Amino acid sequence: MAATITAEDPLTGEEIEIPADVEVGEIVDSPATGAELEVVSTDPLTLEEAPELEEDWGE
Amino acid sequence: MAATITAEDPLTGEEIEIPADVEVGEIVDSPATGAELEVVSTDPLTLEEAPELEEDWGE
Amino acid sequence: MSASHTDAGDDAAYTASVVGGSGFTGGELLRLLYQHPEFDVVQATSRSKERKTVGHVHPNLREMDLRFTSPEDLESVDVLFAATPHGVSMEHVDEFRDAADTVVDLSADFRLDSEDQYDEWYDGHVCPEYLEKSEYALPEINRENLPGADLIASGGCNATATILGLKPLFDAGILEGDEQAVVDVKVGSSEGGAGGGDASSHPERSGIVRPYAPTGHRHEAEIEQFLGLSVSFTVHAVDMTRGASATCHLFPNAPVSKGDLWTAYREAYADEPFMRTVAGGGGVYRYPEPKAVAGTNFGEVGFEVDPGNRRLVVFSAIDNMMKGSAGQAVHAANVALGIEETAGLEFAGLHPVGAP
Amino acid sequence: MSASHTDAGDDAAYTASVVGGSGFTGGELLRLLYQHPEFDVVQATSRSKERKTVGHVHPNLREMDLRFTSPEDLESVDVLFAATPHGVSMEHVDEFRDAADTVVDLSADFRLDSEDQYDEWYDGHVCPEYLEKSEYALPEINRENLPGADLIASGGCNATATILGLKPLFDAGILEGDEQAVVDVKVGSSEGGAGGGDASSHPERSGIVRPYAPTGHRHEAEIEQFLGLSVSFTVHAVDMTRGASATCHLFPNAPVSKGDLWTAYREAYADEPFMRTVAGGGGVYRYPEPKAVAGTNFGEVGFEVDPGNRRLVVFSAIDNMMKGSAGQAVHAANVALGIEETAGLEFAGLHPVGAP
Amino acid sequence: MSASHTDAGDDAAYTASVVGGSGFTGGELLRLLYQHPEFDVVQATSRSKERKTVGHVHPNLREMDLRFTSPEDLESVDVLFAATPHGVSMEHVDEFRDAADTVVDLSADFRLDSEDQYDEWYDGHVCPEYLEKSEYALPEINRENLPGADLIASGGCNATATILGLKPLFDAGILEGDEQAVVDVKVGSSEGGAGGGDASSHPERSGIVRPYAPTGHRHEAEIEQFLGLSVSFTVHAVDMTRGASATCHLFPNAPVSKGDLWTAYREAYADEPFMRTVAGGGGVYRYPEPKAVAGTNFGEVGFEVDPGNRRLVVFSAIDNMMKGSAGQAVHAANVALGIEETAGLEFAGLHPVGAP
Amino acid sequence: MSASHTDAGDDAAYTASVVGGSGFTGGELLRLLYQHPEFDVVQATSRSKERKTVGHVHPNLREMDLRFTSPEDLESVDVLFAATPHGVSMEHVDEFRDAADTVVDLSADFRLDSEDQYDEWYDGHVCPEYLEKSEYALPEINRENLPGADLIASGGCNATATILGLKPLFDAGILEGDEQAVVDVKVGSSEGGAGGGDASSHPERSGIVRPYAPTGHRHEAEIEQFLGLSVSFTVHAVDMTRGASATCHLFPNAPVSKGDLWTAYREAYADEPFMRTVAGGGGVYRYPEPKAVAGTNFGEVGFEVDPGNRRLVVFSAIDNMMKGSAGQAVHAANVALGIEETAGLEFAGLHPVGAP
Ligand SMILES: NC(=O)c1ccc[n+]([C@@H]2O[C@H](COP(=O)([O-])OP(=O)(O)OC[C@H]3O[C@@H](n4cnc5c(N)ncnc54)[C@H](OP(=O)(O)O)[C@@H]3O)[C@@H](O)[C@H]2O)c1
Ligand SMILES: NC(=O)c1ccc[n+]([C@@H]2O[C@H](COP(=O)([O-])OP(=O)(O)OC[C@H]3O[C@@H](n4cnc5c(N)ncnc54)[C@H](OP(=O)(O)O)[C@@H]3O)[C@@H](O)[C@H]2O)c1
Ligand SMILES: NC(=O)c1ccc[n+]([C@@H]2O[C@H](COP(=O)([O-])OP(=O)(O)OC[C@H]3O[C@@H](n4cnc5c(N)ncnc54)[C@H](OP(=O)(O)O)[C@@H]3O)[C@@H](O)[C@H]2O)c1
Ligand SMILES: NC(=O)c1ccc[n+]([C@@H]2O[C@H](COP(=O)([O-])OP(=O)(O)OC[C@H]3O[C@@H](n4cnc5c(N)ncnc54)[C@H](OP(=O)(O)O)[C@@H]3O)[C@@H](O)[C@H]2O)c1
Ligand SMILES: [Zn+2]
Ligand SMILES: [Zn+2]
Repeated sequence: MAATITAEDPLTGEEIEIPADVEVGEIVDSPATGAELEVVSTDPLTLEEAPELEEDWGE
Repeated sequence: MAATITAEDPLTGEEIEIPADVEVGEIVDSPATGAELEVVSTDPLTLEEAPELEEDWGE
Repeated sequence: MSASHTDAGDDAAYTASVVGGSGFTGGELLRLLYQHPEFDVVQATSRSKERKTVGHVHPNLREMDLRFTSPEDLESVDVLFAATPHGVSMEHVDEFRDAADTVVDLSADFRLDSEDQYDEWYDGHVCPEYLEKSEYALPEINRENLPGADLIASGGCNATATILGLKPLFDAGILEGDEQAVVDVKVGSSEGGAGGGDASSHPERSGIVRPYAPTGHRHEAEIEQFLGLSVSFTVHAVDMTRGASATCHLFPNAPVSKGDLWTAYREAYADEPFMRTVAGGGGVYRYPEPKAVAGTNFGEVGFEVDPGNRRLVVFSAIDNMMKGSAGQAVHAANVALGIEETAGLEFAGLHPVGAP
Repeated sequence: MSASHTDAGDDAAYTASVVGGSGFTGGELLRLLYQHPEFDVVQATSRSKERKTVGHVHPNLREMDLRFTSPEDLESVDVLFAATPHGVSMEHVDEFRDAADTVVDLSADFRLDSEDQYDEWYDGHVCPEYLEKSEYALPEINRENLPGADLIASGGCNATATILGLKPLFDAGILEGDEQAVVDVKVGSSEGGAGGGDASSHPERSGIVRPYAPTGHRHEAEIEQFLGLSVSFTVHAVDMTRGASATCHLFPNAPVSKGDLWTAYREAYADEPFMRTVAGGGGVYRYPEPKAVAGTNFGEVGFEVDPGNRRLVVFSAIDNMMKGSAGQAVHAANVALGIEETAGLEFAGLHPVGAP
Repeated sequence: MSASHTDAGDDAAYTASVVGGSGFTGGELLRLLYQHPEFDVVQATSRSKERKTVGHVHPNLREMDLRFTSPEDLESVDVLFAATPHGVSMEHVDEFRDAADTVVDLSADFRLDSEDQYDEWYDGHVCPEYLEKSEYALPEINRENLPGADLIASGGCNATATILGLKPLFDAGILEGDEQAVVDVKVGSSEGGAGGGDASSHPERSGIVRPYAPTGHRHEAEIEQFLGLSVSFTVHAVDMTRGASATCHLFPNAPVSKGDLWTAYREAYADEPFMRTVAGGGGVYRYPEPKAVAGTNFGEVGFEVDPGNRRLVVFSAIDNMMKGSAGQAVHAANVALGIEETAGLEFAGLHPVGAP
Repeated sequence: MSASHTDAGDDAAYTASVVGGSGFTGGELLRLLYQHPEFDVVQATSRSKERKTVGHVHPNLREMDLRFTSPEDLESVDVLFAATPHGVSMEHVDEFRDAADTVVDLSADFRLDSEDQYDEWYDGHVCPEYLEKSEYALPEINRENLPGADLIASGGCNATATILGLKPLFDAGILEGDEQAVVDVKVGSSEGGAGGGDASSHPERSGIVRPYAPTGHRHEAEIEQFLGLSVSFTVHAVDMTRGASATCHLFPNAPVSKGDLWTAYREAYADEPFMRTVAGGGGVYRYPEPKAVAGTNFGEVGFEVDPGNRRLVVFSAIDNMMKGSAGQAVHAANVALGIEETAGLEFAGLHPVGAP
């Protein structure tokens, strides 16, 4: 598999592995939470939760 | 497991294993066909297909 | 010769029998033991299907070369699994123990600690002397007491789902036991067993959301015994065959954050081979769902906070036939006998899968 | 000539149009109005299905001789029903009111009383001046204000189920508004509308118990507005197409008996043509179930007491497409126009029926 | 007072009773007659549910104010509908005829013309003298003989689907009777009636494609009697509650075009109030489907040509409980009594609808 | 560490990748390879889910520590499995073969022998030079040519079901190829792949019997290629997620008995690890059913004779995602590489199971 680096999951505090070549603005998902995480900086590597669009079901 | 003996499946002609202590009139099923087989004699051990009641669905 | 003939034959370390092998959980036990590297199934009982092959009842086991025999003639085995209705095992426990060194019972007969509880929740007990000796099967809450246990009581499926969902909160001190707790459960049709009546015929049972235990479900007793929490429990039947999903609505005494919860669940389950935490995030499967664990011994737990109502919602999903009964029983037997915990229970499940 | 051609033609008292006629609730409106003795459908709009027949989309309406037209070209009618997604009606309400004397909107756009509520629960409102003028459609709670109303807001399906279940308890003083209230809802796939995404494809959506709104569902706002009760609301998707079932777990301030409850529900609903109370008893269908009302405008409510937990459980079941939207809308229109209340809504439903 | 209380009371022209009212088709008859403008239901029988309300068994009829009575005590009525298992009506036909001027039987007991056929396909007949007198109910093939008929035999559901699909081809000379004809039928669980056994429990019956009548289905006899065609018939149970879908694979002696077929079906059914031809076109519903007619008395037929195999494929779909039994019976009674043909049968069906 | 982490790691003999890993059959490949003792999955591609974890899409694989990467960047592996839509593999076959020694393709791109067939049944072919080199994956008909094969074409699911059902009849000389043969197929929703459109949304797809390929299905080509029989083929969508069931109505030139058939099927399949013959007998599961093989690589075949119509009916049931695609592909890879045939494919399936 392609090279990976570790970053802190902003939701759970766990260390997670993500592809090494991510760029700012990219979305990866957190393996533990499944949440979408946005790369907000690469140096230092920082992730933030990217809120998904709410579904508007049955209203 | 309890002792078994072999008999010929009247439907498929295969040798099948059935419990050794069967008695005349008992029903065992054929492992290959799933069909119900009636023990019609024990000496020699003879099996016959025991026709199941037909379902009378949806008429 | 068949693909699933992984029947370990002479290599298997232990012999096993299944009393009640023609039932739903009995069929699952047979499947698991048949493909288990350390067990060799030597007997399956059924009164109504005596002499028929196992495959006659369980079409997935057509390759298995075994016929049902009477529960009157138990063979000597290392481990006897009983998958009979409530009340049968307590009647026959001495015969079971004569036949086997280890007895694993799937019914409610040995789950509670005291005769009083059976008087309150069931119709009493005929051999209360065993209640102290028996060990609850669920390794996630009782692993340390299982090695060497010779009478093991597999948990109730709905109780298992609830206990798995809530236990991390007690461990972490987020719940203390005096909180308001509503547990709203949704279950599939296999929970009713192979018997079934009018209400479980396909035309009447399809597509339902049917309150089947509005109040007073007996699994409340198990939950209270293990968590010290009195739960308001309601069970609904929904249109699936396998699965139990518990939604716990909780009102903790102090506010709690999602971060606290992630920590609590990680502490509790990070090293558990069968537990997953699923709490939000993307994609289709964002919270625990029975579909995601159908056919497997996995349990999924997850949560969401509702600050406006000072509520915490916990979701928990299992396959009632696996983690909720047969899988839990085999898992406990693995631990009791010192076998690799996950042996025979590795199946990862299917995707997509309909209403398994 | 077709059997269902009960199209009243020249005898019908009122002309009607359906904006959003290609959607799920739009299709139900077309069906109801087509067979309604007092309405004559003159227009159904769809942008994506323009020029196609109504039967192209709704196979049960193949006999109907009508083609979709653009919502840009509204005809003049007595009553315009809008079955469009949230936000569309508030944009077009002036056009709608120009085209029709009476506008019945099925979306959330005119259900709440104040702009503040839309700021809190939705994304604000573009014509808040109408919020005071509009009337909530549910006759069981607002019948007296409907006659002559010219802007009617049909309720949310999950809110409707909940309100119908709880209102008798407020009327009878059993609930006062400060109680802990958990509402655990199970809904079918038609709630999502005809659009659907990945999560609503058959392979992913079959056989599920899926938490889709764990917390913060917008229908809490409607419930609070009408009952003055803040509810802890969680919605699950289950495997049915039609139906919403709400289980309300309530903790009244004073003990309540089943007799009190029977009295409360009888008081509230004995004269209501579409409400049934179902609370225990024999047979397969002992409590409210969506299957029992599928395809109809009926609502079922029922209850059970749980003295051990000082809990009261209320069950409520409706067809989200009927009592929860299109049926409620036609019911309200009947009341508004002074037509027989039950006109066009008499269908009793089916038994057996699968997962309707 | 209830919405569905369209019970015509004193205005109704005819009194009716339903023998076997606790069964599936009996429940449908009760529903149809209850909402029928010209019928007043005065009796419904059940031995096992005697004294219970109709709503106890059929939850959609909770509003109906009627209790089951014994079939031993038949009241005098204008029309008696019998919805009992095969063999019951032939035993009791004299009692039925004593109690009513017109008897409509839903079983197979009076469908075939001769005792020989009952000897061949069933277990003989106890009152063959009635076989000549009885009229087959299906108006699409026997309308001219129904007016005034006093013993009417409602068709078999699978036979009805097949006959409706193929009849236009015989009328048009496209089929002659000596062709190879394979009919592959798929049916829902209500065909089995309310009884059901192991195979119809929800866990065993869900999600299946199960050959239940691989060969030798008795409906072959009806089809041959009316069309003069010997069909190779196979029936599969699939996961729906209502519905019968017949796919007929035919090998006509001469090539046939889609234009010929459209002409044939238009000729046959253009004036039929309950028949639709659906053969290709756009959208989701391009061919006949049981879902599209669920709950209704409509039948859908359609076709496709397969020149490469010199094959013609005909699809036919009905609701087995309606067009396939109760609806057909009421339709025939309408024709027999000179009532408006479509009276009581106007319901257009639902969209969307799950597995009805 | 997780229970399903049977990921063989350094012990695995072969590395593998899955192109199209986010699709339905791609997910099944990942599951099978992940738990396969001889494979180590090093890459799964998806354009739309790039960088997401495999568990994001396939919830049963949450334990798998792998993220989707772009199909543009293929890693070097021993075996590349392609699970992409028709047309993709023929475009990229050279890249695939550069990346891997063995390529197993699940699409139709390399199943047929000649460019002519692609011109007739598909839209031609861009690299017909590979058509001679590729081997059809189904070991039951092509085992002898698989060892060492480097381009393997996994069969069509409906073709596989049909071929498995009919092949024994050709081997035994019961069929010769000039017979009338109708094949009526019923399939689940996963056959459509993860894409899906309007027709596959849950409300529209639930509870259906829908003719989706009335005539002209492309799998006719594969069947004809392997059996030399021209079949009249019709496919219906029914309400299950997994499963393909083929009912073959055959008219042999000479009469045939059940004994002949048992002999023919025993000859053909007695030594096949994944084939079962099920033809009548007792219990609920008397003929082949998709439920009985759901989640497994087993195929069930069975038959019934209909002397009155000189017909022979053959039933065949598989899981379209397993024996019909991913399982067949892994089975073929096992044979090609000389691995134990059943490795990674031992799962016996579940009972009861709903609509899997
Ligand atoms: N189904 C679930 O999801 C689930 C989950 C957790 C726990 N459990 C518990 O597991 C046990 C079995 O449940 P199930 O669902 O598998 O039930 P089931 O399908 O009804 O099977 C019961 C089995 O017990 C046998 N049996 C019944 N009475 C017996 C007797 N007096 N002596 C000997 N054998 C008897 C039956 O076969 P014969 O009658 O032919 O002998 C059958 O094999 C129950 O105690 C249940 O509460 C079930
Ligand atoms: N489904 C339920 O159970 C339910 C229950 C209660 C309330 N509701 C409410 O009822 C409304 C309709 O729901 P639904 O489920 O029927 O939705 P749906 O199936 O998605 O149908 C929406 C309809 O609106 C049309 N439409 C969409 N955008 C439009 C626009 N900008 N201008 C004009 N027409 C537009 C669509 O057709 P074209 O795009 O072709 O124009 C379609 O006919 C929603 O507000 C929903 O919240 C639904
Ligand atoms: N289901 C269908 O789709 C369908 C379609 C076409 C034709 N049919 C035919 O319609 C008839 C009824 O079918 P169903 O599906 O409605 O069956 P069902 O659900 O089993 O109902 C049978 C009814 O007959 C009553 N009954 C049984 N034996 C009786 C007896 N000896 N004397 C008096 N009443 C008796 C039963 O009630 P108690 O036992 O309580 O008296 C019950 O009300 C059958 O002949 C069937 O072939 C059915
Ligand atoms: N489903 C069945 O039962 C079944 C049975 C037998 C054979 N098959 C065959 O197996 C193949 C896959 O079927 P499926 O049902 O798994 O389909 P699917 O669920 O639609 O998945 C298709 C996969 O291919 C990827 N993909 C699509 N276009 C691509 C392209 N141009 N380049 C690279 N990747 C591409 C997709 O992911 P991205 O778009 O994200 O890249 C996705 O991962 C088809 O050829 C089908 O005919 C399927
Ligand atoms: Zn379904
Ligand atoms: Zn179902």
